[in-house]
Amino acid sequence: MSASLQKGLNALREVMDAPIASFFSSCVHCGMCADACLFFTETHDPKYTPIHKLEPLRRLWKRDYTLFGRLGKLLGLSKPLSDEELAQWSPLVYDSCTLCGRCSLACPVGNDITYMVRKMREGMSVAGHAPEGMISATKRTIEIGSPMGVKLPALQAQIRAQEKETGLTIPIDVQGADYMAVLSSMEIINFPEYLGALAKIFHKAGVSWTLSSEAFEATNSGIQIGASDIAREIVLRIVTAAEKLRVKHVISPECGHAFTALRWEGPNLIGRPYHFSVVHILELLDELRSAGKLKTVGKEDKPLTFHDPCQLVRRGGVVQQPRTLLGDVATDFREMSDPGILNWCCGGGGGVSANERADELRLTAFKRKKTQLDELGVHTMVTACANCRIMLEDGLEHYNMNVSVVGLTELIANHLEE
Amino acid sequence: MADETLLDVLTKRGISRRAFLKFCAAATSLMALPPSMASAVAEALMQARRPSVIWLSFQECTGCTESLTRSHSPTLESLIFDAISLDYHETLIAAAGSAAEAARENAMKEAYGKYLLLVDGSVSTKDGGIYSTVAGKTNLETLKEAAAGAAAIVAVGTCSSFGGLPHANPNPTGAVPVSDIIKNKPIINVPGCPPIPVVITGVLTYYLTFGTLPELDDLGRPKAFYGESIHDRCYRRPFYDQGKFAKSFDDEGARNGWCLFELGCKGPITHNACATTKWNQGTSFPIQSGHGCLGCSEPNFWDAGSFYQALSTPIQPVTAALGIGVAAAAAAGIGVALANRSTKADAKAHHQTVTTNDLEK
Amino acid sequence: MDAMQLLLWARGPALGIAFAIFLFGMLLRLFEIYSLGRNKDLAPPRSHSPGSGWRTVVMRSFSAKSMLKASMLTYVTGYTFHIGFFVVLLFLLPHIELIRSITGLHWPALPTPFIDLIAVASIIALIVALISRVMNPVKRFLSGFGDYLAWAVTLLPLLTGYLAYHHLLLDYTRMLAMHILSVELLLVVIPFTKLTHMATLFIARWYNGDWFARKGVAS
Amino acid sequence: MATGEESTIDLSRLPFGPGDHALLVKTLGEGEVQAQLNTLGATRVHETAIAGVWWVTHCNADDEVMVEFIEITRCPAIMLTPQDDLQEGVEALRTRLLNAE
Repeated sequence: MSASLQKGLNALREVMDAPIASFFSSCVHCGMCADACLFFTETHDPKYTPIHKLEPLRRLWKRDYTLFGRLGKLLGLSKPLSDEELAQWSPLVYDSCTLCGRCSLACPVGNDITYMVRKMREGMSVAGHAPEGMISATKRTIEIGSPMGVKLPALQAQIRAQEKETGLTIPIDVQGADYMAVLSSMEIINFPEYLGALAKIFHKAGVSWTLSSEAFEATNSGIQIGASDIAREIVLRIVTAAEKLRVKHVISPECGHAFTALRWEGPNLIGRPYHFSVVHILELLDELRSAGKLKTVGKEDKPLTFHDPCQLVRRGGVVQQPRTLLGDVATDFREMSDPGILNWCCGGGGGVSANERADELRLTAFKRKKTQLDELGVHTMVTACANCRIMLEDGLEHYNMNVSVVGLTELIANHLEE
Repeated sequence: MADETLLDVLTKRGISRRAFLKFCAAATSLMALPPSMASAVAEALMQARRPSVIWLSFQECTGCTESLTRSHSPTLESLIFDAISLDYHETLIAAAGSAAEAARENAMKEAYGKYLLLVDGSVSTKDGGIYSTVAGKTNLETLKEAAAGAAAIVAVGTCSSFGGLPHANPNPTGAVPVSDIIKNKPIINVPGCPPIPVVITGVLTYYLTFGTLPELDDLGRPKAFYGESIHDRCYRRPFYDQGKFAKSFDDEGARNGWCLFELGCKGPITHNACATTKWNQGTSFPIQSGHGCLGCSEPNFWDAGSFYQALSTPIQPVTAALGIGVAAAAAAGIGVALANRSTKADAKAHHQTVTTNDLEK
Repeated sequence: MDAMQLLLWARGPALGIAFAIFLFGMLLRLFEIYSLGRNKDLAPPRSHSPGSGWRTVVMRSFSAKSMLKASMLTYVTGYTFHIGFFVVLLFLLPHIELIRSITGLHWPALPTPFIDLIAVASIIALIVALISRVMNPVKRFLSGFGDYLAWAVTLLPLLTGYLAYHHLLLDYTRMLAMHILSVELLLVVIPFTKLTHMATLFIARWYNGDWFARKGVAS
Repeated sequence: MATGEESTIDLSRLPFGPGDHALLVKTLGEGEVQAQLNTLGATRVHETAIAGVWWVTHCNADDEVMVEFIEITRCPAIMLTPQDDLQEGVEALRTRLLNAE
């Protein structure tokens, strides 16, 4: 139990870099990031203005990394960061930020505020100001292997169940397979059908794939809480297992931050590129489809829409694939307002779902999604992130809206040709 | 001679009343007063005393004297000229040497306290004003001495008004305007390099007619002639307003009489009557002849940047200052860069691998 | 200190000092930024991407429709002010002459009455921006002394320039001196306030755009 | 007109551009009356084409134009015989008649 303000400040000094300095030099306090952030638009509370969430980091940059800031420090003109201040900022940096990236897209001077929140969490976490829920989820991931405490036997039970269901064998620890799949624990527990869908699709498409008993957990609460050392340890499990099995690709599942952790942050966390490529399940499905290996039959007749998971679409670049895939299986596909890279968050990403302290705020923020859905009048909402699904279902239930939520991979699997 | 009224002089010369009326009308215009003032001018001229005038020339180029004398050879103004008794003027006086000095002493003694002292040229003050000495006496002394008995002083030309060319950087002789030395006498500044002849006579006529100073601006210049800027009364102003500028001295714009701002005209900040009274009996003035105004009736116009650079440009090149800025930035920049790198390296060094135990206090 | 001396000081030494401090402050900030460096991104970027750092440097000036709707007033006042300010600065002949005397570059000017109109629009936009900064809860919450100082030193040159051109309030010599001094005040204040954004925003946009582009998103 | 108020415009106070002066002369044109006074040099007076608008040009001994006025009046003051000259005129006439034969 050795978190301390000293460690926190040291971490903040360590993560400071040219981009952050350029961002703090450019912010003109125009307030547009607030207009882009659902935590402000749904609460109208100015303290949720994204750039304001970085005030302590800005003060540290000013004091420690600018000439006149340093002079001010010598002359005692500026107050140092206090532990109370970091404590006060914890709800802003964690509860009211899902790292969705919308503010970074809106900022007229181009400040990547999401990047800075991610960096500020490096200091907040070791200063002991991460939310309780996220700390315990991180501990479970490190000690047990998954934020929801899923161990190998639980996975094996699900594998047997899905093998019975689909009549197909789900390969595990197959040396030299082309693809290695990893799953988010939410998929293992809440949406086991995803695993069955994989089996069916890969069987149909003749894809050589495997799971790994040593690394089946895709989520990475390390990057959500903002502790890169912990994130490294988590992502290294997947890398070691994949390189041991000598697979060519690792499939990132229907989980937002898992894709960001594995695809974009992983190599920088472990300090080297992988010996395999990372592909999101939707990217793979899209490849199989264009290779003619993913024939589907029949279409959903009821009106449906697609909720873009932020980490996958805006922060991941997988924008067109879901639309192409949905085109095959839906007759009445209606885009939400602000679709694609301008999407509005489900309110639960970036660790907010694991943070009970943020529940009430999250449900308030969900009104943005409610407004979008009310405008659309759809029956089903398809998405591609297990955490989004849970958060959307939770929100829809809270506002008793009868819109059903389904995963895109599952949907595709249901429409496979026999 | 000095106590006769002007009217005595005129009647002695057998001037008719119509002639006197014509004279007053001309004088009113000369003084840039509204024509309706002609009767008031006539009133004043009736009892105007003929003041004695002493003209002292110090560090000057005789341009002002030439401006006043040459251009008004035997004309109506000469009458005014005759009306004042110019008792001493170094260039014009026939006498020379000690006789000239005696003439000046005599003039000052005779009309002590009543004569009008005209000065052209700035006064050297460095090392006691030794750099401009006439007959063993520095201009500084001569000025103080002459000013003591003067009723009023008229500084003719930018040199005596504001220091002019001798005062320009580096000002080796410590040249200063008259107003820097004489503090206890009313001074009328009639700047210009040289001033417009009509303006000099206008100011003299005003003093001769009303015996008081005309209304002066904050630089001691008669508002009648220096109240408005050249730019305000310039006939090319519409072109300035429309943004039509001559690019070179003989391009299409210049031939069309467009505004000369781009060619360095300082009209906007120069107060003088050139645009209305004009030069050489209303023939023309610098801008009308196609050359920008130099701003010659303003203080320090010699040091106000090139005559051919626009008013909006810096007076001296800023490259030196830019250099200093860059050099200082490099020095401070490298310093803070090293400090930043060491702070960051230091933080990296103190990094202890974070485990789940480090997440709580 | 009469008007002429004030003008001569403003057009002379003061301009040099102001430029020196401005350049010093801005270059210093560039040193402060780039000295911190940045980790190389080891994650392989997407093979082809619609975006790039340079694209964002330009395109981020243009808003996405929904962002425009969300902060319409900020955008409109922002566009009006910035476009107005730079048109006045770069297309009024006296300013072109100033730039020519320092850099040697020059280009045709726009008609002065047109510039005058744009200056008025720019001033109005700035005033509306101030009202918005005070009335809008987010902006007021974010704003401190620096914001209002930056606003004031930005407005003054436009205001004094307008008054000088129209020969209002003070006589031209004094008002022109005020105009030039207000520009010098702006230059001196820039490196120590958010006005550094005039240079650093391009750096920031490049970084932001590059990250998005590596992931295949045009921002 | 109503008050019979007269006014004079001093042309040398106006910022004439090249050609403006000639334009003014052409525009006002010539009227019926032309007069010349010989006092301290010539003074030429003429009524312009617009009745009541008189052009008065005072020249010096060298016939250089000293000052020009446009007078809005029934008759420029300079033309009228000064009151005092009338008295003097009576004696002058008497003596001239006496010596006439």
